[in-house]
Amino acid sequence: MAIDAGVGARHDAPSSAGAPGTSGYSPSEMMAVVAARELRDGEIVFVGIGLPNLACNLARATHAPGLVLIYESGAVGAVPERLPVSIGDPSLVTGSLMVCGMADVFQYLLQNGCIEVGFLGAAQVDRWANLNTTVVGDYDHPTVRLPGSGGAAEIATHARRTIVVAKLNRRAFPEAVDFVTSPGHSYHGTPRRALGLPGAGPVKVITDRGVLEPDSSGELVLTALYPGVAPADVARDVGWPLRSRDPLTTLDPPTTTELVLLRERLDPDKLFLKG
Amino acid sequence: MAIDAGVGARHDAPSSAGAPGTSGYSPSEMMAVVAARELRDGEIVFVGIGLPNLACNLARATHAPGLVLIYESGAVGAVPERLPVSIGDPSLVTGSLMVCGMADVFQYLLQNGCIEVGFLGAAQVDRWANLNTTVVGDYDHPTVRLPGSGGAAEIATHARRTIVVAKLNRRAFPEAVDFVTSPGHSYHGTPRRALGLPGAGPVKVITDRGVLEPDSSGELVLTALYPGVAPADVARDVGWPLRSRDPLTTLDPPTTTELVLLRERLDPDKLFLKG
Amino acid sequence: MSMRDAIGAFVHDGDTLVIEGFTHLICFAAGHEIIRQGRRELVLCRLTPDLIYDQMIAAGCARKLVFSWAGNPGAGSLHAFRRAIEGPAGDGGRRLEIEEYSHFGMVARLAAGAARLPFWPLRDYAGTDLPAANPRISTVTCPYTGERLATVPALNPDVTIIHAQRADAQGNTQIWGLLGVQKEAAFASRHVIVVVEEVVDERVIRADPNRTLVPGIIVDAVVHEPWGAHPSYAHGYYDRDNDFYVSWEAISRDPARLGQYLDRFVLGVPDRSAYLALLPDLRTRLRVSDRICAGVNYGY
Amino acid sequence: MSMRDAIGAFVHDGDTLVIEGFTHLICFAAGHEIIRQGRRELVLCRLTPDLIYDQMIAAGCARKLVFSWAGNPGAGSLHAFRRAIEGPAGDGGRRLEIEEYSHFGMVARLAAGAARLPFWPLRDYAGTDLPAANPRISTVTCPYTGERLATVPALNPDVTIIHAQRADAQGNTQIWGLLGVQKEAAFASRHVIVVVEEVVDERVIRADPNRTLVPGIIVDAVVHEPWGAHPSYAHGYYDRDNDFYVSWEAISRDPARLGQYLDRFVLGVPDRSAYLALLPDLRTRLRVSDRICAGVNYGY
Repeated sequence: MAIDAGVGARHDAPSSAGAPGTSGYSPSEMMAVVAARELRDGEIVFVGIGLPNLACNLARATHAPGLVLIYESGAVGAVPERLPVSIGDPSLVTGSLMVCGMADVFQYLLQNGCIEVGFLGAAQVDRWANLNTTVVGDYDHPTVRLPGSGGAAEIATHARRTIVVAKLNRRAFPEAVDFVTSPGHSYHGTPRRALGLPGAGPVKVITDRGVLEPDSSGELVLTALYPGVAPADVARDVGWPLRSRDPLTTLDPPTTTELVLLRERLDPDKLFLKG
Repeated sequence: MAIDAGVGARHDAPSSAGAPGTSGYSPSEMMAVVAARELRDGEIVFVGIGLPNLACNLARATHAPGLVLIYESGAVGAVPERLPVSIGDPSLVTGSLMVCGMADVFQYLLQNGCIEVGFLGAAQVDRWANLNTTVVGDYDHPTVRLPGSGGAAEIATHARRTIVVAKLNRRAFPEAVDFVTSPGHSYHGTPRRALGLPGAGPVKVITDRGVLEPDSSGELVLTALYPGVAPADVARDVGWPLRSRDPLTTLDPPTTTELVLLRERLDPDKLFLKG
Repeated sequence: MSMRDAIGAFVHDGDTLVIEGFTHLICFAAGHEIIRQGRRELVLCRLTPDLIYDQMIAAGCARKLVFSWAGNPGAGSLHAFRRAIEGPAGDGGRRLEIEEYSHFGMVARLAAGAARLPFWPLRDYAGTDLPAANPRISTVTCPYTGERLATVPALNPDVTIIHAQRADAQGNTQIWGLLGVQKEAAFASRHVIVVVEEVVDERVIRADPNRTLVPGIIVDAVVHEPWGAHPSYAHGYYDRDNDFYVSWEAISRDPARLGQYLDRFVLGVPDRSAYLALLPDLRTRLRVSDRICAGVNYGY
Repeated sequence: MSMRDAIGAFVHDGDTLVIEGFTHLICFAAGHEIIRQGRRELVLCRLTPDLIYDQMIAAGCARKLVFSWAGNPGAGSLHAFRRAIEGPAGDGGRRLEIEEYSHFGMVARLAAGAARLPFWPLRDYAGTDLPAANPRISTVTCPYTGERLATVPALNPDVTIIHAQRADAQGNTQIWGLLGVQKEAAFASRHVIVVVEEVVDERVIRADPNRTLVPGIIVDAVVHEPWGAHPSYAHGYYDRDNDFYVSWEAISRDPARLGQYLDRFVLGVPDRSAYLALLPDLRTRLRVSDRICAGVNYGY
């Protein structure tokens, strides 16, 4: 239940301090747009509710009409006619290409290797892109109990590449997460490849100010900034000495088309585009 | 594909010498009737084509209208409107209660323990009720290649009890089968219980002259005769010193109702009631 | 059978219980009746505990929760659950035990249970803290390749309750829309209660046997309980009550409000029809459109 | 895509090939085209080799057969298969290799392949000679109970061909009636060819998504080939040609007659429509009745 983990955490995990003022669009809108641009036409995407769903439907409405949306609830090729509020919304089923049981979803679609892109949210993302959606604090006596893995552990394991969406905040981007729910690029010093994980893991972490990507060692480094953001604006909310890739790019802001689609068609009530 | 193994073998396995003259009904009819009487109303039966199918539908038409017929092809609660010629006949599907894939049949129905009675045919049945539907002769250089297990190995393993239908013949009832396709009550001296097999195994072997059952050691002994048959008529075609249970019963011949149902409704063309 | 009789006959204190349904077809009516009958010490298992287990935890029915994602999908937290496990002692009272997997792990546990195998292999959990948090997650070595694979143990509940659009009187059950893990949960279970929007003639089932998900041979009780899944939904019958899911965030956050909710909508009513009488707007608010698919030909 | 192009593009000498369908929906049209294109050294896998693999073995396409029940259901033997393995040398020529399981074993091999696991556990084969005959049947020890369970290795074919009632142009495939192991075989395979009675608009598929067995995302080619399963059947389209199954006993028993059959009905025709032109009575003889089931409501 990919991004729901983040949504569930929203009420208690420390919230983002907000991006520096950018005129004309919100950080959430920029995140949705950046995520949408990551998707190529025809790709098979394992989608969560919230920003990833918006990103996928934005991509479908713009450059990737042939995107195949798969939800862990069992809907394949969904074409939701309304904004799905839950991952099991009936609008994901009606008009889809196939509905199958969850044993098939996890074994024959995900573990099989059919999924090209998986989206994940997280309450914590660490230096090696390990993700935590389980607990803040000690597992047995948590300070904050988060929802848990849902399908996140297996998405981060099997999707050919994983895209993470999370807002910047020092407690949300620690050096090491309190609990590794979903595997990143290094676990207690063992690199991902040595763990035998089939997928590439988190290839991009899309934040509200810029994008992080793993370098060759698997450490997350800053690779792109949003308009008006400086590297220090990102680095100050990240719990490790954040390096930048050279050259560091600045991403284009949302186009008018993208903003109109998001605001008027995809999330008119700002259910997921609040901040 | 339970009894199909026997059917497939029919063309090459030595055929029965025929039961001693019994007036008014054939040995095959008597076998179908005896098999039908083994079934209790409401039981869940894993059915093969041929005599077992006739027996089940005879039981449904007489004392067991609530019998649930399951075919390995995936049809549950079949109510065939015509005589099914193959185990995948469309008449087993149309009007059934459920159709499921074969992974569900073998895992969730059979291995799960849902099946109360399984029917099996065999080219060879031995002293310990081991069944052979694989080869006559050596496996690598067979004299006669039979069809193989189909579902027989797992039916004999998992059905709570198994009923075997086979015509008497010295080559068909050897001391030890050439190949153990389906487990009986002893394998190279190891008793069934010690093998960890969940079902009771073959509890009756219904032949064309009488019925064999395992004694407490698992050895098949003669327990019932058909009208007009003497113990020696059975023993002479069995490849081990056949003991008889005391008292030995004689089974009632088919009733007029049973014969009329078999001949006029269930197999009017004598497709499976030839001998 | 009435819901009262079905719960009375098949759900006992201390049982391992599954009420399945992934967002779709979650049988709140059964959960409420279990609360009314005062069941205690239950081991509650579900992929997503959802509001129904939050309510049962709040009502004191549960000793332990076995799960993979404990949130209020799209709306927030399950606060009764969180109070029962957060902090040093959990909610002041006795701490709720938990046993935690991922979705795939829970699906695999039920698949193993349905197949009556003691374990299920899966490629999962490498590089995560889940096996350390749950020692029942183990490994097995492939006899062919030498690879180590994760395993989870079979889950064989005492009782599984599933909600469905329709079944015949024998429990031959048809579901469309999201199927979740209902089939696996039913086959894994010692007893199965099916709760349906409609009890139909056997001929309706037999007219389209490919639509049947659970056969009557494994069903112990069929309960006719229209709207029994509200605030979850039954595809083609009524929509999900998203407003209630959103409102649960505030209700469950406040133990007093949660108590009032249970007093009024669960303990304060004798059965599901009385519950529905308190919510007269549902039939209009959650009404569904007609999108009837074409049938297929079973002729031969 | 035409059958000729699909076979030409995806089936190569030496490939491991699955043409699945349990009695129902066996794609003879694909097997015949493979014979026409002269493929050699194939590893043919099917639960029930049926007449189609008997024909392919007779035509010299096969190096090896992987199977669980090799008979002519209800009618007799597969004599080309038997000649290729019986006696000291098999059919005078080169002996056919075999790898033999039970049905459950074959199903489990394809399930493992579909799930991309290297093996599948099952309770089977204790007290039988099958593991001695096939050393690929092995065991694994349960990490929880210490029980030994049988295992079979995953089967991941190069190509799987399935026949279906209908699919859209992208290969989203709907099947009703018997489902066999088509889903597992398709997901286990590197390439998938779907052959259908009807190519339908995507809207037909989307109107009833629960009916879809195989999604287009794993399908490489869709071939429109009405009556492509004859003498097998397509539920709701045409009945099984039992007469032909019965007649195969005599045809296959005699290598000369079998050769004449192949010459006339397979090698002597360019494609399926020419084959059907030789059998003008099929449409009346195997005509099906209309038994259309009611649809269900997907409204929300």
